[in-house]
Amino acid sequence: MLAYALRRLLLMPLTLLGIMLINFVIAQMAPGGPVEQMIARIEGQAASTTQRISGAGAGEVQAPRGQSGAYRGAQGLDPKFIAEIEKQFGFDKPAHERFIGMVGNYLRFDFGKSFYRDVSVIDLIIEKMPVSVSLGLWSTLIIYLVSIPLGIAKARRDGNSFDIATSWAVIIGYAVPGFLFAILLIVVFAGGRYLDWFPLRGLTSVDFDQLGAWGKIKDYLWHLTLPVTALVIGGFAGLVMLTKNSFLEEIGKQYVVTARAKGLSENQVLYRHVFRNAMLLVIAGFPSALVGILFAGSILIEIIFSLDGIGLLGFEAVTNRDYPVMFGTLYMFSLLGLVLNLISDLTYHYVDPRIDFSSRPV
Amino acid sequence: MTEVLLRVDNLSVSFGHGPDRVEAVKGISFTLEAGQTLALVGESGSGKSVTALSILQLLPYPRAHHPSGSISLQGQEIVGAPEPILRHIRGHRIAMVFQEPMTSLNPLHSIAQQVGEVLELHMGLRGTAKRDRVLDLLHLVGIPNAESRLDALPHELSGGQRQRVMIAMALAGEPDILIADEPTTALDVTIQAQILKLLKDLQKRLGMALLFITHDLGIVRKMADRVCVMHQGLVVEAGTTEDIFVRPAHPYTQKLLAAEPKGQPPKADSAAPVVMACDDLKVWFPIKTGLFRRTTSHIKAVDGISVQLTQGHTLGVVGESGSGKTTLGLALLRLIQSTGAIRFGDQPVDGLAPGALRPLRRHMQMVFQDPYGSLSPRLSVGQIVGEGLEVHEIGSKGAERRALIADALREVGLDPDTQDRFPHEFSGGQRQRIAIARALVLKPKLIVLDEPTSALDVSVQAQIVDLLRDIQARHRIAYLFISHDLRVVRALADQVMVMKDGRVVEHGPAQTIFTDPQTPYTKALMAAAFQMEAIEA
Amino acid sequence: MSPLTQRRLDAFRRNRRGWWSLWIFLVAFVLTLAAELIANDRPIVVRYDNGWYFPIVRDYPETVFGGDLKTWAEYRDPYVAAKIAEKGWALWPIIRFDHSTINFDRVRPHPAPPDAENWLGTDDQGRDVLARLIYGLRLSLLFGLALSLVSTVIGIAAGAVQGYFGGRVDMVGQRFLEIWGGLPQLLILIIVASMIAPGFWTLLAVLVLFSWTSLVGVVRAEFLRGRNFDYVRAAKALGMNDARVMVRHVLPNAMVATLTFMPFILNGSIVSLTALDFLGLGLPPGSPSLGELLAQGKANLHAPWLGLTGFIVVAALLSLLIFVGEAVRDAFDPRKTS
Amino acid sequence: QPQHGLAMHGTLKYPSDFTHFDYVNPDAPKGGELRLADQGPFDSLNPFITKGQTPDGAALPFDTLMDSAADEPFSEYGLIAETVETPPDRAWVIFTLRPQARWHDGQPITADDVIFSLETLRTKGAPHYRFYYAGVDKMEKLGERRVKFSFKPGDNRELPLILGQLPILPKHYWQGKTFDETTLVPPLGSGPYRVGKFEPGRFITYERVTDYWAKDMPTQRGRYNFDRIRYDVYRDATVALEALKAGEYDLRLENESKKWATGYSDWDAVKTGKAVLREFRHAMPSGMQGYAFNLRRPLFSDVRVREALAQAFDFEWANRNLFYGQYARTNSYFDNSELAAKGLPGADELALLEPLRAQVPPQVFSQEYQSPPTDPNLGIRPNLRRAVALLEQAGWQVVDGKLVDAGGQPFRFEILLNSPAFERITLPFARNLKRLGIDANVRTVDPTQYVNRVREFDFDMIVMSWGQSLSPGNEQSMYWSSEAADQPGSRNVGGIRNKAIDTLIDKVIAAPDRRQLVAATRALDRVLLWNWYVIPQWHSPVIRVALWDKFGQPDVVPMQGWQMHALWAKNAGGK
Ligand SMILES: Nc1ncnc2c1ncn2[C@@H]1O[C@H](COP(=O)(O)OP(=O)(O)OP(=O)(O)O)[C@@H](O)[C@H]1O
Ligand SMILES: Nc1ncnc2c1ncn2[C@@H]1O[C@H](COP(=O)(O)OP(=O)(O)OP(=O)(O)O)[C@@H](O)[C@H]1O
Ligand SMILES: [Mg+2]
Ligand SMILES: [Mg+2]
Repeated sequence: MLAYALRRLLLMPLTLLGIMLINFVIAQMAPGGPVEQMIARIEGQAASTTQRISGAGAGEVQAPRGQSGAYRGAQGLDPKFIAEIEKQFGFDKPAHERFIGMVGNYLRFDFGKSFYRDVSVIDLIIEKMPVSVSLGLWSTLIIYLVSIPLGIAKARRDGNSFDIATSWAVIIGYAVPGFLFAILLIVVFAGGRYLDWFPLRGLTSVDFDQLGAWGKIKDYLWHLTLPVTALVIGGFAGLVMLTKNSFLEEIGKQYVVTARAKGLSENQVLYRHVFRNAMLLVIAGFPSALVGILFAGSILIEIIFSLDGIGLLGFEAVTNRDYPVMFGTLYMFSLLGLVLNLISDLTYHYVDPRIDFSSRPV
Repeated sequence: MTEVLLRVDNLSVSFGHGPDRVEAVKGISFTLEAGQTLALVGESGSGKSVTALSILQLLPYPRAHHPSGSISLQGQEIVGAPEPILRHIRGHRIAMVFQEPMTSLNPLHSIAQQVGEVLELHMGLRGTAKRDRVLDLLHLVGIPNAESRLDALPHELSGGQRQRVMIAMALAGEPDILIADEPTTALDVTIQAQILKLLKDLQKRLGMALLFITHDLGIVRKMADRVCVMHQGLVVEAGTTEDIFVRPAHPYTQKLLAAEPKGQPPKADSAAPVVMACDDLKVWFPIKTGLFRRTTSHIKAVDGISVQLTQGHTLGVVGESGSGKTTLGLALLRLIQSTGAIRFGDQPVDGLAPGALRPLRRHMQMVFQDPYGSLSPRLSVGQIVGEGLEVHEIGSKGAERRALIADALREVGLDPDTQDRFPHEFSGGQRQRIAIARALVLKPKLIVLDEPTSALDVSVQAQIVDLLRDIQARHRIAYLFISHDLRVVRALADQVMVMKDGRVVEHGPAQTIFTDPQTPYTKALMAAAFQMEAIEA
Repeated sequence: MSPLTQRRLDAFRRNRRGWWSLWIFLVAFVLTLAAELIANDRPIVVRYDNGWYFPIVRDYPETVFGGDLKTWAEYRDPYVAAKIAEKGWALWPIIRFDHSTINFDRVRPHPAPPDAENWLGTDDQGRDVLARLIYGLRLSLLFGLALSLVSTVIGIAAGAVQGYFGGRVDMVGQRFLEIWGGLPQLLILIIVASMIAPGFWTLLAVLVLFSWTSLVGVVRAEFLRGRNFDYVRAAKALGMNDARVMVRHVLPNAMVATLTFMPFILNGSIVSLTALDFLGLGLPPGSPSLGELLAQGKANLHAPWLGLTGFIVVAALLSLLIFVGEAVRDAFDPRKTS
Repeated sequence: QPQHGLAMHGTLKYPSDFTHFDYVNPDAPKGGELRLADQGPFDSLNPFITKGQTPDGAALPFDTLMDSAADEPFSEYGLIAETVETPPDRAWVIFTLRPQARWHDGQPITADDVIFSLETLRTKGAPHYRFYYAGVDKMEKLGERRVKFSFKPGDNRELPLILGQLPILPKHYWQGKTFDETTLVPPLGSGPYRVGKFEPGRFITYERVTDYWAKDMPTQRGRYNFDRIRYDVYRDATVALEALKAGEYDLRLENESKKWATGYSDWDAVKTGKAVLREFRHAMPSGMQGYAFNLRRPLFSDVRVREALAQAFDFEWANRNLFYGQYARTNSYFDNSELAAKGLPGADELALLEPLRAQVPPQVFSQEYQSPPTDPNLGIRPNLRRAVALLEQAGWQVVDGKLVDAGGQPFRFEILLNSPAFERITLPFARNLKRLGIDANVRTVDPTQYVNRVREFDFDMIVMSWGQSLSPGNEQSMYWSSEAADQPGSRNVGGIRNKAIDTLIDKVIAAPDRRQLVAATRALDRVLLWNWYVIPQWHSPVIRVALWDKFGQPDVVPMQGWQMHALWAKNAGGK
């Protein structure tokens, strides 16, 4: 296993390079690069990227593009200026040179600065980290802590009314469109109309700094309640059903009878004996679930609760063609993904030592 | 004698409902007293295991159900008893050794964990006390180097070793009643004797009652106070051991007592061509330790063995449990990685790519020691047996193949109508016969038979031995026959190889080995095997 | 039918919920396939001036019915309707709207709540929600079924091969997958959308590119484990080739994840269309799809019939599929078939 | 002769000794807080450069040389500048700064600062400053508080006024700092507010400068009354609305009719009178929003075809059924203002139009333009008949339900949208077009692609909107001139190339006085309209405001619209 793990580690840079290269090439083909974006911005034509999702600017009377009295000066850009922007973004160099430069910088963990603001990509990511980690961690934790016992309980009671009722519950939870649910939560629990229990937005209160340690924790959890609820609601179904079915698969096996013959209670049988045998799939799904929630799963929730996380950052970077940010987040998350992948593969082996990754010559 | 511990009264067990209903046990009754040994013998598939499982209420309810009957443990009704009561009984009051040790252990828990769990649960032991007791128990059941194997997972153990872990596990809770379902089938005679002695000791010391399910009438005779003979779900005869053996009343009992693997292996034919041979074959399993699972040493399961199998002949492989017999068989058929030259006919196969080997596989078959594990759980028996035909395109599709399958099942004594059932719906012996049928139906040139008759009662065993011999004669098949049952080996093998610790201790014509063993190990083996018979005789 | 299949079918049927779910699903699906007969803005038959006309299958210019426009008749137009009523009659489907029919007839701000004419109300363009639901279900189901089928098959195959063979195949395959997983979906969609106007098939193809990976991980894990089982060794000993071992022996015992996730994948396929609509990369505007309905629900919170309809349909669909999935599971569980 | 203000045309409304604008309450109490919502997150506090997103109100801490009056078309009165001097030909302008003008750090605002500001903004600021002030040839410091800007030759009468809008930056503050980088350190200003507490992406507060040097200046009197203005960032529109109703903030401008009609109906505070929904009329030109034909496409080269297509757009239906009747049809490029052409051309206009008679559609002289209306009882059918007639004249025929030209080519085009919000308006239009046999394919694309395609004029039809001010000028050339038609990214997206229009644009730009300006604009309007370059959509003659009833506001709403900064808190004293 050590050798295998080492080999995997050694392959990581190569994989990363592959990911970066493919993305780079595709980004080259994408219509409207950063220069065009910048021009559109200057001309006041750039549309907000999250507009379609957030519903902002849905008015039927379009603000004339380039507001702020800019119509007076709407005059088209002179080519010199465009060349200047190109140079500023490094687009005066040929693609391969840019790519090599980028790879070189990334090796030194230098991700550069955002095209559109003077913040280093690292700082941006660090800035958005608390939101993503908070959302990702708590929701993953809750989903797993609820789903697995629930799935096990369902497996035990396969087909009875408890099973059916909980199936309905998780399915409905899953089917509720996340954004609708989030808005419902806001209207009911944070709007002025019904119950004004929770804050509407943000991760902490404005006066967070002045709170004591306990107050800070309370404030933090208070802010997280709604977004995390909205995030997890749809997350149970898949995992619950997976757990249930995995357990059902195992429950009929001979060793379970042995365990029962030892005099173990049903729960002990399930948690001590079946658990390990049935958990492989759950573990297999974990890295992608985690990366998914950290990276992508929560754009809508982030917008609705005005939380700026990495999901949103990455999304905006792509739509704005803010390549340094896009590649920076991609790099970090690919790396994270690769490491998680390796960890989960190694976990397979620890969970079931019969599993190895070598080929079977016979 | 003393009070009645366990009373089984008019117990019936059925599986399923409606037309497909299987009545496995049809109203049997018996009692078991403290310190007593009751042997349950009978035909394979007669309902012995099902009866045993009923006592612990471990059948797959609600599919399995009891149309009638009661089981009471010192007056406490067990049938339909609530969970907590059952939980207290299981493992502590009544423990069980399952028939198929290969599949009955949790594949992902180390043996120390599995044995220790019972100690923790019922004896309240923890930490080192637990560990010490586990070691103790493993020593008692004769696991060599128990310390180093505490963390071994079941799949790293040989069949016999697993069975001994099962026994250790059952004994750990110091139960009032031990139900032992074929507890020694995978054990060589020396260990078997050791285990039986251990059971007797415990029985004496703790007043443990034994419900012994076995096919080995020798053991019954030696161990049991009373015997129940089962046939087709009914107890056809019950009585003291003495009575049953001396005055069998029921025809089935008579048939059972009379049955014995008979006949002689075919005469050795020195001109017969070699079907398969290997040279200096080695299989070493790495022992991995530490966080990174580095290989620190090896278990030399097969350590430089050369064999030759000739057409129409049988090589019997005997030897201590864990001596590498199974591994040898697997390695020979290239089902496990090995070093050393292997030839099939004239063709070297040790370097052959799996693809190139595939067509040859039709001619080399194997009956695995763990029949249950070797049957795909989601395929019906018909599919399992027919698969070889399909793969090698023997017989045309449909009816012809179905007929071939039915024939094969009939030959091994199974009802061809059961071919649409799944493996788990059979008894241990029946599954074993399915595995045999699967190999035989292909009419290969070579079959490795790994304990093919361990779960079979004597009458069926005899039938199978006859069958094997018959087919061998007809198709000139070579057998590598691995068994602990030396009588069966004697009946089949013309050459015998004795193994110990991965090496060949003695090798020669069967006659010589049986009558004139050379090495001390073989001598001891023979003595242990035939001693009981000798006393009896 | 072999007795085994019979047993499986019985087991399937014994799961009442699954059995009914399957029927409900099939009936609904078949009904939506005949959407044109149920919800349409043109009559099935028109009797006019002693002639028979079948607008549902053929276009007739308005002039045929005495109108003045030479383009195809718009039967809902009161003018045309009056002309037809003068000299004949028309037989209409139950719902007199199709997915794109705008209710021009009355003054009601759209989205309008359910009433006798629009049973589930109208959406924010004045189209009948029920009609759109029927058509949308058809489109979404076809899309979802196609997408999940294709991606499941590819995903299982890839996962199976990697898990079963291990070694270099796995090493290379996994790295490939990791790289593939890093593909910028959004950019690719944008690129595609900039080259062609995305339609049903384009989107299907593009989404397959990304969705096939979802099952690979779990299937691979199951195969990595499954290949160690004794029955696999036994199957190999029989001389089976690897493909057959995989399909017959490992796969059936490695279907837990697949069966569990199938309904979710199907549902996800349907929903992924929504996500694309949000981004303006989805189906052409006006296409009826469940996703579009959900998006409308979001944009029109004051019109709860939109979001509610979408939600109920999705929930029902998902429940049906999950229950069917459970029944399938039962059917292939040897312990449940007897 | 130095003046206290400057009007684009004509005379100033307010005399030199005016104390406040008419549309403010000069005695408005100071104090209280105004909380507002901002839709986008921000990451910079420097509103003068391209990079970064600034929060709403980022310009509050900065003063300009002059401030414009909202109740005049285009007049400015001195703010930092005490007086302004310009010759009749407006070839140069001299500003004299007020001696009391101070930066927030107490330093006086000097001529150096003014020169520095223009210099910096022109070189490092957002590019539009370059364009604005490209005409400034020379800057001279005439004294500590006097600067002169000389202009390049050319007829650009707006430039002095545009210079009046120049935000003034402190030279001493920026010395040694980089100007063209985003910053989260609030830059020094001189305006009524300074940046208070803020958290990027979440909220920002502006605190009133209590000793604001200009607080009693006539342009500032009665304005900027709140002690604190706070913007909270809500990224989701629905949530933002909920937040208003929850009382998280105070005031919201609504731009969606659907929301205006339905989104507030469940707001209890309105029923109890704690909050109010108000519509304020304004007299700003609506500008033109409409479906713009891409005239570069031969399909649309025939004016009859364009007119025919316009017939198929049923505004009345959309207004009734989609907009809750809240919009007015746009009938002019300058609708809702005196600049719009009405009736038949008057004498002033005729003077301009007569010479162009041959080059403009005859209806210009004979008919008042009216965007094709529909009758609710008859529906679109009469319009379609008219359209059919027009199309037939233009050589199109219906064959097999499809409209084809003489060569059998079907009439097919794509309407490109960048926001799903317009689908609900466009799809019914496309359906009506279908009844003409026209295959109009509606396509919504992502914003980037949209911008690119529009920049490259690669579309058939889009929804375009051109803003207008009460004082049209140079921008008209960018909007409609032949020159702009070829310039990628220009506002002449349709590609209008019309000599008559070019001529009229020149007349607009060069109009010496208001009357002539109005005449030229109206003439231009007529010609544009009768060429059917766009299918006019609608506009809103009101500003829709939903607010908690905590504020006092002046009775007068000026022509340029409702003024947020003229509000004051009712409880300003308390709290
Ligand atoms: N996968 C494995 N990993 C490690 N050790 C193994 C493995 N398989 C077998 N062994 C060890 O190799 C030795 C030989 O095993 P093998 O199964 O060949 O014994 P056997 O002769 O068949 O015994 P039995 O009669 O009990 O079946 C045993 O000590 C066993 O513990
Ligand atoms: N789950 C089941 N479903 C249907 N039939 C079953 C099931 N389990 C066992 N049987 C049947 O019940 C009968 C008795 O089985 P049992 O296992 O008790 O036999 P046994 O006496 O232990 O035989 P052996 O000596 O071969 O182990 C057999 O015919 C078997 O086919
Ligand atoms: Mg048995
Ligand atoms: Mg063995």
